[in-house]
Amino acid sequence: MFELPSGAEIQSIIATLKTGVGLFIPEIYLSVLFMLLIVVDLVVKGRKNNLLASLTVLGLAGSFFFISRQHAVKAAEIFFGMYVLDEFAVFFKYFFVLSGMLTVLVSVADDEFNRKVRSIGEYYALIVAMVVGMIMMASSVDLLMMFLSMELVGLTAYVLTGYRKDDARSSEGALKYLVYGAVSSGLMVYGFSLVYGMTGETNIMKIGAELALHGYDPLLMMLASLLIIAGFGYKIGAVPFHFWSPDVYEGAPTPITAYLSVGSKAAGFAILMRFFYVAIPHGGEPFQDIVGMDWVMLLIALSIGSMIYGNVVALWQKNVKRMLAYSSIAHAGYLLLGILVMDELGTQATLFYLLGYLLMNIGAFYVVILIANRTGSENLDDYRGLGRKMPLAGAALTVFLISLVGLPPTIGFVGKLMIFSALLAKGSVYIWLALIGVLTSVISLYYYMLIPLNMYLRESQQPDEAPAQGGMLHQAAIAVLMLLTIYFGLFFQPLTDFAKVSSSMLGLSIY
Amino acid sequence: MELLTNIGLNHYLTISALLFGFGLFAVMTRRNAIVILMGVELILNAANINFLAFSKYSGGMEGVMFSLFIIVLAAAEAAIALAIVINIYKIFRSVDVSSIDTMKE
Amino acid sequence: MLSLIVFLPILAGLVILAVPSSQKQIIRIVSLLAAIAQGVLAVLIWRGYDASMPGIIAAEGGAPEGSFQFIERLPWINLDLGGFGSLNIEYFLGVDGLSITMVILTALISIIGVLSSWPIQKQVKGYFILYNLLATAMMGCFVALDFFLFYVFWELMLLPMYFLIGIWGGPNREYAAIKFFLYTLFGSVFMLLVMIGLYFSVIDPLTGNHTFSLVAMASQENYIKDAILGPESMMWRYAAFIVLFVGFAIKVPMFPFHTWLPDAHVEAPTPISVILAGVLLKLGTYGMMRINFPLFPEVFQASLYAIGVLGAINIIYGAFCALAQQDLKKMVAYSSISHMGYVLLGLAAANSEGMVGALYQMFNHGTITSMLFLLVGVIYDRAHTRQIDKFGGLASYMPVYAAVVTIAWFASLGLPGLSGFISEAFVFVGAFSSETTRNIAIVSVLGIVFGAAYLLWSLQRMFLGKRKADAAYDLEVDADGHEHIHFHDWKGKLDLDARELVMLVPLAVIVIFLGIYPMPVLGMLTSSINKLVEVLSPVVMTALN
Amino acid sequence: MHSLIQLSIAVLLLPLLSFVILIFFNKRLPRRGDFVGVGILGTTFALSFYIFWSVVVQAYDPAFRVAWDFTWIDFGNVPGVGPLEIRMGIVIDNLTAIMLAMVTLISFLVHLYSTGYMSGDPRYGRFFAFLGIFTFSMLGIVLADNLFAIYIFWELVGLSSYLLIGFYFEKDSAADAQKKAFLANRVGDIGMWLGILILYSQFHTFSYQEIFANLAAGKFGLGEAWLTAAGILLFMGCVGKSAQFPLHVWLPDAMEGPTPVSALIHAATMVAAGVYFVARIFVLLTADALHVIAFIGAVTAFMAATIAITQHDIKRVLAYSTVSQLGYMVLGLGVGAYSAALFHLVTHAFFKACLFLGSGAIIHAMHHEQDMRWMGGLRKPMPWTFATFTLATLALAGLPLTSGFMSKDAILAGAIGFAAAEGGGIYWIIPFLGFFSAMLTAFYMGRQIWLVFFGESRTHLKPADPHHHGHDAHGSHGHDDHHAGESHGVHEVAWNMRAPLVILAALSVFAVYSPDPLDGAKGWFLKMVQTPATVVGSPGNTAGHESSPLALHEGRLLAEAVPPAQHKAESDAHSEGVASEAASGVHAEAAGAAAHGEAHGHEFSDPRQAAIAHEAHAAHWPAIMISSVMVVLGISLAFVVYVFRIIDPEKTARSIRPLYLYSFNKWYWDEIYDATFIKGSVLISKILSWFDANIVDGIVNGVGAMTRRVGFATGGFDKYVVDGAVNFTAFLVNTSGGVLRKLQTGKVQTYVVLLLLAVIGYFIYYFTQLIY
Repeated sequence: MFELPSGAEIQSIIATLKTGVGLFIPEIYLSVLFMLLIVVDLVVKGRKNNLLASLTVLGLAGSFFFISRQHAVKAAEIFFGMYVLDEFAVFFKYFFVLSGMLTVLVSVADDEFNRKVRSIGEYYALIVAMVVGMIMMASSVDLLMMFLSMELVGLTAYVLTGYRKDDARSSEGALKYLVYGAVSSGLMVYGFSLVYGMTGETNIMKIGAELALHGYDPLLMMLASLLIIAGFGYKIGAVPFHFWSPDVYEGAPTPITAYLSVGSKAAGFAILMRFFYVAIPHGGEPFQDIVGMDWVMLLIALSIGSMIYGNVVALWQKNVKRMLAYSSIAHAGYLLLGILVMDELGTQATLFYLLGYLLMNIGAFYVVILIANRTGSENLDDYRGLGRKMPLAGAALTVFLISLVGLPPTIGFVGKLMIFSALLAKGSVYIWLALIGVLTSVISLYYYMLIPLNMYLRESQQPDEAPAQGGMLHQAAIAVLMLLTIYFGLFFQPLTDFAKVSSSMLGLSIY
Repeated sequence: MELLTNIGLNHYLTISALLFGFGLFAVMTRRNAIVILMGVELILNAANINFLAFSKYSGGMEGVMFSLFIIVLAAAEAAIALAIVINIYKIFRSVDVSSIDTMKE
Repeated sequence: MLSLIVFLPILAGLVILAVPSSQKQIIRIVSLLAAIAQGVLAVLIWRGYDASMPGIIAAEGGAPEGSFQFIERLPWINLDLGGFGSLNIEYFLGVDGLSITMVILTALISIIGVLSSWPIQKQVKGYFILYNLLATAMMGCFVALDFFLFYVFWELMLLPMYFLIGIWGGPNREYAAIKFFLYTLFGSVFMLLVMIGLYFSVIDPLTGNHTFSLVAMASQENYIKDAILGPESMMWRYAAFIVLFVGFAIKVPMFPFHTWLPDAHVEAPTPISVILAGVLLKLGTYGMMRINFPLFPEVFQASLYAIGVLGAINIIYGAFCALAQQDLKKMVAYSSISHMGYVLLGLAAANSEGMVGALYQMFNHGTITSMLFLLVGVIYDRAHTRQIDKFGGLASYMPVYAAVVTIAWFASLGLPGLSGFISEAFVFVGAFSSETTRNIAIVSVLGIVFGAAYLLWSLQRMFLGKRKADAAYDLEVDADGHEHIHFHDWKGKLDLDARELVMLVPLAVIVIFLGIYPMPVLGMLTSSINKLVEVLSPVVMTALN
Repeated sequence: MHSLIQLSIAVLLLPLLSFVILIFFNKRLPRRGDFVGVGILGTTFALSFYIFWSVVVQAYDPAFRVAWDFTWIDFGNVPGVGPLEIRMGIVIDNLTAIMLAMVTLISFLVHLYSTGYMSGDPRYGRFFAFLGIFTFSMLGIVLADNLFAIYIFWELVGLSSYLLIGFYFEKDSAADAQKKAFLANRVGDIGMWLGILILYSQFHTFSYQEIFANLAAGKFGLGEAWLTAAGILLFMGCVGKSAQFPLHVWLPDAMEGPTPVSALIHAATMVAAGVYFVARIFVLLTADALHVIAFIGAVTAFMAATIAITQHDIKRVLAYSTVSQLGYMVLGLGVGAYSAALFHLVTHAFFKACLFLGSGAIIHAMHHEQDMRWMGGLRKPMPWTFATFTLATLALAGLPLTSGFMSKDAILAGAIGFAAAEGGGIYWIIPFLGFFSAMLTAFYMGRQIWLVFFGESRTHLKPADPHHHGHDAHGSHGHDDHHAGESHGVHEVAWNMRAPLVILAALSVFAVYSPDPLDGAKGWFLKMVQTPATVVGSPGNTAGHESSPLALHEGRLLAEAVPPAQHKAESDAHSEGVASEAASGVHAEAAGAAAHGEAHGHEFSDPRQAAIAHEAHAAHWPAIMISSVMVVLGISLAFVVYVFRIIDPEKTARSIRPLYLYSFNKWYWDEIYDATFIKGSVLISKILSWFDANIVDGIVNGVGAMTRRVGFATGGFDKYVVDGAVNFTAFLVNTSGGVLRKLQTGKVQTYVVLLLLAVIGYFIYYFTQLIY
């Protein structure tokens, strides 16, 4: 039924692949790193934890070189429109590699984790694998590629969540994550199939063109969008697709929690933005053509739900990890605000907010781990009097939380500032969203401040022993994170410019 | 009669929709983790049928590719899923998902 | 110059960071030196200040130079926002009559605050770091002419305040601290939105870009007609005005947003109460005069009566609540509410007399209330209670203390010859001269009586008469029939000791001197106030539209 | 700057210097530095007397006026007003000069007297310091040339009075009294302040001259009613300071202060400041305002007199008589007898000071016994005191040959004239009350003289009363030491207390003021201090047609009444006055009126004033007759009761018990005020602070602020995140969170179901949207 391709065709295919590989180097490099780690894990005997960790960090750092090379390349499709290389993608490559490195650092910091886990080898390998997957999520422009990369991230995430085999909560979290993830990706892929049916294309740019050309049945389109959103929404952990996140965040090893709350969330946003900016046609201004409005309304609903639900429920949490899980739901809501304005400023704001969120959230988890190392618990009440015992950690955590609230002079404030600017730049249309945003951030102040309150304002029950910090490395790490959080809160121009450059993606149908 | 004799796209879609529904039903109602995973497989296969049908009627090969990859991924997912389920069984001595709710609220 | 005066405390904070926490004395001294240096700078600025330059809005041609002084203006952030021009945030400091008054006050109170922090023993290092952070933030708010910068300093104040109340405060400090934090944050988050809205509505005439510069925002011709806060969209301008007003009113604090104040004061340690009452409350009214009113003059004109009424409520309500208090510090806190009501009333008058009165009242309330809280602290240190009826007859045993208290109390009730009187007098003069607020002024005058009532009553209960049966101190009569008292577990001097005198006497001198000859302060601010009144006057508005 | 101004500045500042020196250094100085106070005050008096001499005696010009002022506050160029300055300054005219001399003299004498009376008091030095600051403030009132300045010094005398009343602050009664005094004055001051505000809001100036000029030019924009209101409100200041009804209650309590203070502040000078102030603003008082003032004065005079007749405390009797006499002065001003009122102010100052110092001497001698019931028979041991006291009493009662006679008579004449000019009716109440009070005055003074000086000593009759009215232990240490070694018998006081009595008594003789004991008008005082013409006019000259019949009416009256001799003096006095007014450019129309000056006395452009003036002249002799009769009646009644005992006071008291109690309990004013205003405001404050602590502050359990705090401390604060209105939202937020979190069941299948529900839900929503 299909005849074999001629030699010329094969030649052209090979040529395309060659060029594609040339633009695919970071991913390849990271995949090599992945295998290398497994090999090292196999050959090296004995306690190799630090070796692997440092290898991973260095390897990831090495990838920066290749990624930076890609700035020069002008945006292009590769692998027959499966994959794309543009500033947007590059931005997220940096982002994910960075988050991966930080996660490794955090993992090294987590004493209990290192004590309990016997074979650490695959752990770092999986982290790298997840980095690759997320990078591919950010740069795939074909439904198939999107599905594959998301599954790659998902599967590694399930494993990492359940990595503490001995720990019930870890396994339970893994199971919930798996079931929930499988179902949502099932829904998503079903949605994909509908889109494919409507357009006969899987490349999102072609899809966009097709839809723009022939139009479509809005009802069916909405159904597809909903199903797809279910898949993306579960990655970004936005209401009502968030239910897995509190349990998973609480159950998973803390480094993985940090990683999921930043990495896979960001990946979800990347793919969400790319899909809806590119695949679904609409005129730039909201409420002008019906398509834009449909899914903007959808995103508005998600965003409001996330902001309110996340902050309100977080008020009740006594477990810090769980509290941060809910807060991450709320932050998903703020990020959605940046997306739904659907313009350059909004994208820029979202990307910047993601960067800030990376710093402050990983930082927060970092300190939480250091404290857990000392107290062996993540319960709010065990934080009493810690401010005295761990001055640096306490100060750093306070800064991160202030930044999460969005108070100056921190990067979190600038993030919120830009998000709200994006909203208000649209005139009075979105003011009410901005109002909800600021109000919920006032609510968030209360539960975030519970932590410093316990650390500083309350005395610990157990007798006060000498201030014993974690290792020098971690001291330095959190100090750097803290300073960066403040520095970029005051001099955020480089980051915002970077975000601006990165806000251009291939085949964009808006702005 | 004519409806039965020449099979059209809608038939496929109906089938897949039914499969999808069964899958969801299984996921929502069954207690056993394994059965839930089977439900997930049903959902994925519903998608597969869609892809294949659309591909058949629109003439592109993408649908076929897609369904192939879905099958592969389903297998991978199942592998990991079973590993986790086994681990769960080790700890909880049960694979009844409704009883696994130590973390809530 | 201004940068120096703003960031000196933070530098001191960094130095302290390096000092081992065991070296308490060094830490204290470093902070004191920083505060004094700040004071010296303030005096230099004061000497170098040219009272003839009005400020408030830019000079002819839109340049702040020639209107503001000691200007420091550097580009800080300059973002390209694609379709929305570029986001220009400047590091923009400068003073005019409004600022310089508050700058001097802040410098003064900071020194007093450090001195009164001397006895603090708990976590001295952390305390002074936070204290210096707070000092910087306060000073920054008063000299910032860029809204973004102002907002940064404004929010920067919250955290140190939260910890200073929450860690070094009284038994119920947690509640008071979080209450303060939430209240003020609630007020200021909306300010953020207004700030952004203003940004998109205002064009800097010089650069043609959007700007956060308050100077540019203060002149209505810089507004884009159809922008969200442009002259066209009245609804949003009203909303923005109200939002800003509430934000600042919470700091003032204005009824009904005042309830955080008594708790905060009662819980806060003495120096923090001094800072809080002496400077922070002024930020509310300063913000109104600097931002809220000039940016939305027509809304201001429309809401004069409401503001006046709120001021009157503050005056009377605060006085009545003070009358009923048993806790001396709480009484003083309510008296602050009452006195800040005069400021609001003066602002509502919207004429020079009223506004000069208001600004001068801000200054005087700063000095006088600081005295009051210091004095409350003095007795609390000794007796460990502030219950008014746990004393009595103190005047016989602590004559010097009684004398200073008398000065402070009478200054607070507006006795002529003391600075408080002049400001209150001109507030009334202004309020009565304006048709709008005349009847409000007539009602508010009652505040004079009730103010006298609660102050004199407390004075009598604590200092006059004889020792109460359940007093917080023991009475003993020595051989030759002289009576002495001593407080339980109080080792220090019974009457005011040197440190306390060093804090109180200068304040008293200032209060008396400015009560007799106010020009040193008034001279600086009249031209600015006249300008402000001119900017706010309806005439200008009609001329614009 | 005029040399007199320089002198007056010195006069003003010297007492302040005395205050500063004494307050800081009295402990380090020998004799606690009393000589400083006395010395400085002596100098001050010398200077003021020089001013008095060169103004009143040498210049001898009713219109004498020198002024000087400086910029106090510069507002710059105020939008809508133009350049605006607040100026402070000094004005010296005859009235000022006289007041200066009077105040400094009495103050000096009181200083001198106090060296004896207060000697040995633990706070001896501070006492002189306080006297110093009081004198300073009082002189400030006298010298001020604008309303703002007078308000400042007004409050400052209030302060010094506060300090001195509470000099023995260990006594709760003293502490209460000082608070009461200050607050009562504050109430009055509110009115005064509002009055000032009304005027300022129109003219943007505080200066008398400018305000008057603007008023005369008819620049007052608010209309007649506001002007009257301004007058009455300004008068409220006087009501407070001069203890007029209804704010008179503080003055009797003020007697808690040391007696010299009562003499200086609460009899001679400060309380008179109110009258002085009304005189200062006399010209802007409208007819209606004057009516109010007249009635207030009359009522005060009468009420206080009725109270005075039943009091036992020697000082309280004098206090109420002071109130009553102040009522006379206010009445005088109200009826337009301007100069008469001020005349009475001065004479009263001297003889009342004399009376108080005398009573002080008695109390001193009686070891702080103040109750007249336990005195008696003191004329033998204390001849000097007796003599001076009696003389002053006669002056107060208003017997001929005394100063009091002349001044009081002038006022009463004015009252009659007023009633006549106003067309009688209810206005006759005023002179009636005046005369009746004159009789009562004579009666209670007679009673006092008798109880104190005549008969036998009743010291032994005194029941042993542990908490009797007098100093507490603390205050009286010094005195006990002071008396140590002397016999506890009553004895005449030392020279330094006797001399003031003598001087003051001497100043209560008619000759000081006027050659003719029956007519003050012949004296220098009434020539130098003359009723200024009003600047606000009255219905009379606004509606021109009324004036002609009125003028006719005047003419007739004059023809029969005014003796020709008088015409000359008054007309030229008047012409000078008018010239001066023209010169000072205050009211041109007055000058115009003067140009066609008629044959008779002080001419007013304002018909109402003119009519009253003429009626008053007419009423001169009748007034003398009636008042003398009344006085004699009063004194004889006193004798009938207390000397010849024809009527037994106790029995009468019992027979008219209600009336007696009503008077004895001071018409129950204290009780009424306590029940209404004080209790009321305390109640309101309680309610409001409850409201604040519970409603506004959002904790709705009826506990007070303290228990609330405890409640938080124990209950933890999580439940009360924020309060007030915010509390409610916090509650909402929290509960919603509590509900929402229930969704997180922990069962993964629930999550899936919820997920699908959400998807389907939104889809249905969208579907419906699409259909409609």
